[in-house]
Amino acid sequence: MNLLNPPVVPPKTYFWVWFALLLLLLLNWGLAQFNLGPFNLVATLAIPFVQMLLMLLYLMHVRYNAPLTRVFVAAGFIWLAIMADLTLSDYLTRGSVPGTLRKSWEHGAWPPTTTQAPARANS
Amino acid sequence: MTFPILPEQASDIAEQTDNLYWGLLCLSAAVCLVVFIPMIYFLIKYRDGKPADRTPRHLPEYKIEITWTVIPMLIFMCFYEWGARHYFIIERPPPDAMEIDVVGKQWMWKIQHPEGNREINELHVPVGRMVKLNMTSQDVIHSFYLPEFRIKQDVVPGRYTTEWFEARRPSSYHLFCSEFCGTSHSHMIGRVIVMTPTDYENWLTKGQPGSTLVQSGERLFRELGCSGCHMGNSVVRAPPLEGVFGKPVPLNDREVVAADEGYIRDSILFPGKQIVAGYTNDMPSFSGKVSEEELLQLIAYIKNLGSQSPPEKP
Amino acid sequence: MNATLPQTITPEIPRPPQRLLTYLEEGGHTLGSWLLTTDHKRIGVLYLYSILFFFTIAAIAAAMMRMELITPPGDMVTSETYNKLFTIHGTTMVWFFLIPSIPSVLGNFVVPLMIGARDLAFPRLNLLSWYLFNLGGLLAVYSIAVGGVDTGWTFYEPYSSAFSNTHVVTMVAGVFVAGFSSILTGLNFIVSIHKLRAPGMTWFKLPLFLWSTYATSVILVMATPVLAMTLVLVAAERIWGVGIFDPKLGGDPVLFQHLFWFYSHPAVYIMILPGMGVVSELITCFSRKPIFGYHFVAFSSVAIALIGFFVWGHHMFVSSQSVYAGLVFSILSYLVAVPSAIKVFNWTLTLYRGRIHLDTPMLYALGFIGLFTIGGLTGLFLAALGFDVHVTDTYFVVAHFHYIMVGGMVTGFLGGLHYWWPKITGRLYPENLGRLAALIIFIGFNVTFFPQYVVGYLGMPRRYHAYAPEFQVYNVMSSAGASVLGVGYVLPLIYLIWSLKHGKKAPANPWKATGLEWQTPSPPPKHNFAQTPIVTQPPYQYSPEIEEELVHG
Amino acid sequence: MANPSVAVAEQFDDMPQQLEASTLGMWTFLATEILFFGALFLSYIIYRHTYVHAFAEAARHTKILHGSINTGLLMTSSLTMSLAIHAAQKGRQRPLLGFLLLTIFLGCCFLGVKGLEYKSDIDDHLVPGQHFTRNIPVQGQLFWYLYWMMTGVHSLHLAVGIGVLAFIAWRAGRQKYSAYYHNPVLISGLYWHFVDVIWVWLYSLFYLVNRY
Repeated sequence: MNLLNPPVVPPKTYFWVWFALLLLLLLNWGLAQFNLGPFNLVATLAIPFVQMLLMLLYLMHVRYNAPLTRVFVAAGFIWLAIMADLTLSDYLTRGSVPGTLRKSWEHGAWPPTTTQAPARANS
Repeated sequence: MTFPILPEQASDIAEQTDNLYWGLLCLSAAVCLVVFIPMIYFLIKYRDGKPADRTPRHLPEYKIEITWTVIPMLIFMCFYEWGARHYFIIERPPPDAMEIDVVGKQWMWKIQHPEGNREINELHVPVGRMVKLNMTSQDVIHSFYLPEFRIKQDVVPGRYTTEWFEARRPSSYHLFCSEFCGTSHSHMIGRVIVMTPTDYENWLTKGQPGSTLVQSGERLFRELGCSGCHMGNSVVRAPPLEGVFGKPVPLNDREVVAADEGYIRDSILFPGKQIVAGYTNDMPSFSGKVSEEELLQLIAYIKNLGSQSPPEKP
Repeated sequence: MNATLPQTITPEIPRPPQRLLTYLEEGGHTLGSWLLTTDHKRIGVLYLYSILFFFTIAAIAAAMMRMELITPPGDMVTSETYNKLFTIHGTTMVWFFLIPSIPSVLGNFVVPLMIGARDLAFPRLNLLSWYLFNLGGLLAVYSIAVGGVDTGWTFYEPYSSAFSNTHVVTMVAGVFVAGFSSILTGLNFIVSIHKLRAPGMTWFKLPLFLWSTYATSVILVMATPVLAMTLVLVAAERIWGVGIFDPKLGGDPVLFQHLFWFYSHPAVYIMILPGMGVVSELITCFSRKPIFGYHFVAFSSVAIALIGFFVWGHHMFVSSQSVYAGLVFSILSYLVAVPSAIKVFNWTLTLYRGRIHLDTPMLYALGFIGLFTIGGLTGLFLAALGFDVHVTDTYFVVAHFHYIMVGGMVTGFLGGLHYWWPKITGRLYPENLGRLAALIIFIGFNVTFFPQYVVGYLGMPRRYHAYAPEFQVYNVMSSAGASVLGVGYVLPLIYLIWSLKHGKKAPANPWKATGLEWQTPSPPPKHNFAQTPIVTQPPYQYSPEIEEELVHG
Repeated sequence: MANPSVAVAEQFDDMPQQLEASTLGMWTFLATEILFFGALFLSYIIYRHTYVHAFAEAARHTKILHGSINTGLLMTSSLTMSLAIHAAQKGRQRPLLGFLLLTIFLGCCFLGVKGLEYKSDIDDHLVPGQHFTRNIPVQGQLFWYLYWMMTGVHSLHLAVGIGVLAFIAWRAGRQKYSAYYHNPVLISGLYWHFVDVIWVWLYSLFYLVNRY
């Protein structure tokens, strides 16, 4: 099996990755129960990012594949970033150029300060 | 048989757009010359069967390629800047412009003057005055297009968009809807009639306006029961509206919002969306009960309240 | 079924040349052999039949629209019918003719030949792509037959979801399925160009048609899924009455425009890039000279594909998009024009010191350069923010994109079709008739679409079936030009079909071209090459000094 | 053992080339899937930024228990899928079939739990439309619309994945795969892991953001 084909990954790695994923899941769930202000949003985005990386690199063998395959893997995410970046360049700057009428359905200052919890409804 | 090339230049913006048009035409003519003259010359000179010196000549490939990459890019940047500067003028209505409300509805334009005059598919404006249009749509996306003024702005449901112009000469101009909006999209047209200031005043008074926008807004404010809560001496705690328009409003979730037309419109239709700091969300929603014109009248009334000083906190 | 082919390429002792059966004979003559073929050449021909069918539908709709627009008041058809006509014309042309034509017809046929492969990477997926394309087309034709759609090919919210009571869901389903066909074709090309190149064929030995087909496939694969999801959202909003673009829920109709144009602007590059690839091949072959600046032309295709994804906002300058975003999209739109300019300059300089044969494909290539330059320049007009405010959604835009799509893409397709006709059918088309048709098309096209620039600047909005009287003189000129253009397009149909029976037999390389596809007999055998060719030189090794006689029909 | 050269398709020269071609093909398809879901993720980001308050209110009604169980189930199914790939690479037929069936079983459990969750959501009137609950602001319907659309499309993809795995398991049962030729197992593995990656993001975005 030359470099092109993914080498046979020992099952031990799979079990370690699985264990790490479950641990991150519990961490994510646990952290979500407390109000940590801005850090809460950071955690809820960082943990799935790490889980995704783990799965991509170890379970989907991107770590062992040829560089060409890695380019194809990255392409999907790069295009998503292009779409998100330029669309948000419109939404985040609406009404910021002085004089244009503030568009009605979006509000206030940027960056939005986190909202403190009003009376907790039944979760 | 007339062959018009340019529509009439009804405003300064129109003149600047035409200058930009001639500039871009010169750019195109230049590029066409640079491409078509050599091409025709080569086609004639090196046609099969014609004797010509065809020994391959080594041209400095990289130098040539770099020049015709960098030069077009620089020229394009100049035109970008010219277009962008012009766009800034078009997109930013001057603060002291005369405000007229426009509501786009499937296949007609309903226009309301501050003095209360209402008209369909007709817009009477005085010459030489800056006119700012506050536009919204009741159903689909339309687009308020004045070709002689070279301006266009989509009219989107759910928000206010603005457009402004200043007519130079009294005359009658086209008004088109230029965003496809259904069956009679091509019949959703009208006239912009620019009049001398005196004619405009006579037209205003003659147009038996009944009540001005602010008066009909006040009438609605009472009929719909807004005054019940929002007037100072009410038992229900509701934010006072005097002197609110245009000022920053602190919200429940510690954000600050400028109270513009859009904010007031949303507070009427979706009260729970942006609750003023220190108040609870018990205002009923009026969406479906208030039409777009009535909304504009209420906003005109609240704007009018804006000029008085707010009473001290109860 | 798969006879074991020689693994290593060893020069065999030359056997007596036993006549190889061509792909038309070897696969079998029955309908079943054609409908179940996985041979990329047959699938290319099948696609040719499909897009011909859809082109006729869209052309009829265009003819009726031009007749309607002769008189200012809308008196030939009612406004509902006119709205359905321009939707039929737009939707069918974009998704069922322009996007598939060069990649699926010429690309399917020629790409494996050019890279020296026996077939594409996934032949079965290729056939599935054709069936999905036809299923999508039938869904679209069904929705036209039972009542048509009147939203325009752009399906703008909230009209398409809440206010139009026509068969939007069926048409959207048709386009959704046809989108999958594009994805599969793009995927096939990308993997084939990466993995199935003949030994010795490095990336810089690839002909330029393959560079532009590769760039097109990247766009096909990366842009189409966003369209698929956007159309699913529109269909869902029509079916359940609730959607994320609905202003009543606080949704934003402009978000639909963002998602739609994120696909639709790269889609116009899907349409033009293959045309550029064909023109690069034609200019080099018919001026008998290697292309000037091969690397720059190749990388400009890739640059157009990449920057093409950054510029969609120039469709929305007046749609209450923020002023800042307008600035960003305007500057990026100017940047995407630079690679196109590089290509045009390189083609022009390729003619220098060449031996130019003005055959039909060359006429189409020169027509492409002329019309695409005008179309591209007016693109610069539209990218200027202040100017676009006046002319967006008017006939200026209609003229701009017709110059690019009809003047560029269709001319490039016809040029490529004539260029590879001997290879596809083994017959030569009548040369003089070909040149006549090219001339008629060029004249008819300009008379049709140049007046639309002028009437556009005068302010005539798009999609109007009744217009102000002062626009009439230009519309009459445009309709007159349209009839000449119609005649121009019927001519190739006639003499190409005629040439199937009575055209002269084509030799393996009638144009003395240097591509790998010309080193196999025409029409080529089922497995393309007796043994896989080895590539040693870069492409386009022509020498203009030597007199060469091209074979004509 | 199956004859190695029989498995090589005619347009490929040898097995590694065929395998990498199918891997590239699958990754290209997964790139289209990323963008297919990407349009929805983008809409979510935009509306979440615009209606921070309404979305936080609406997100509080999601069933976090069901979501967490499902995430655990799907991660375990990823493990069994990887072990199936390992078995295929080693050419062991029985473990390959076993792990494939286990993955299918875990996938069906996910769909089952998802079905229960959907049922309870319907009972709580969380389906956007006329009879949407009153105690969520009207913009909350956008959150719930995205919830139904994204988890629905994801469940659809999962069902397709289960179908593909069933087909692969049926062919594995008939000893079609060997240590030399097992591309379909690798490719379906890629697809399965991808579906799991999408769910990891969905779980975090819908159930946990600003949950406190």
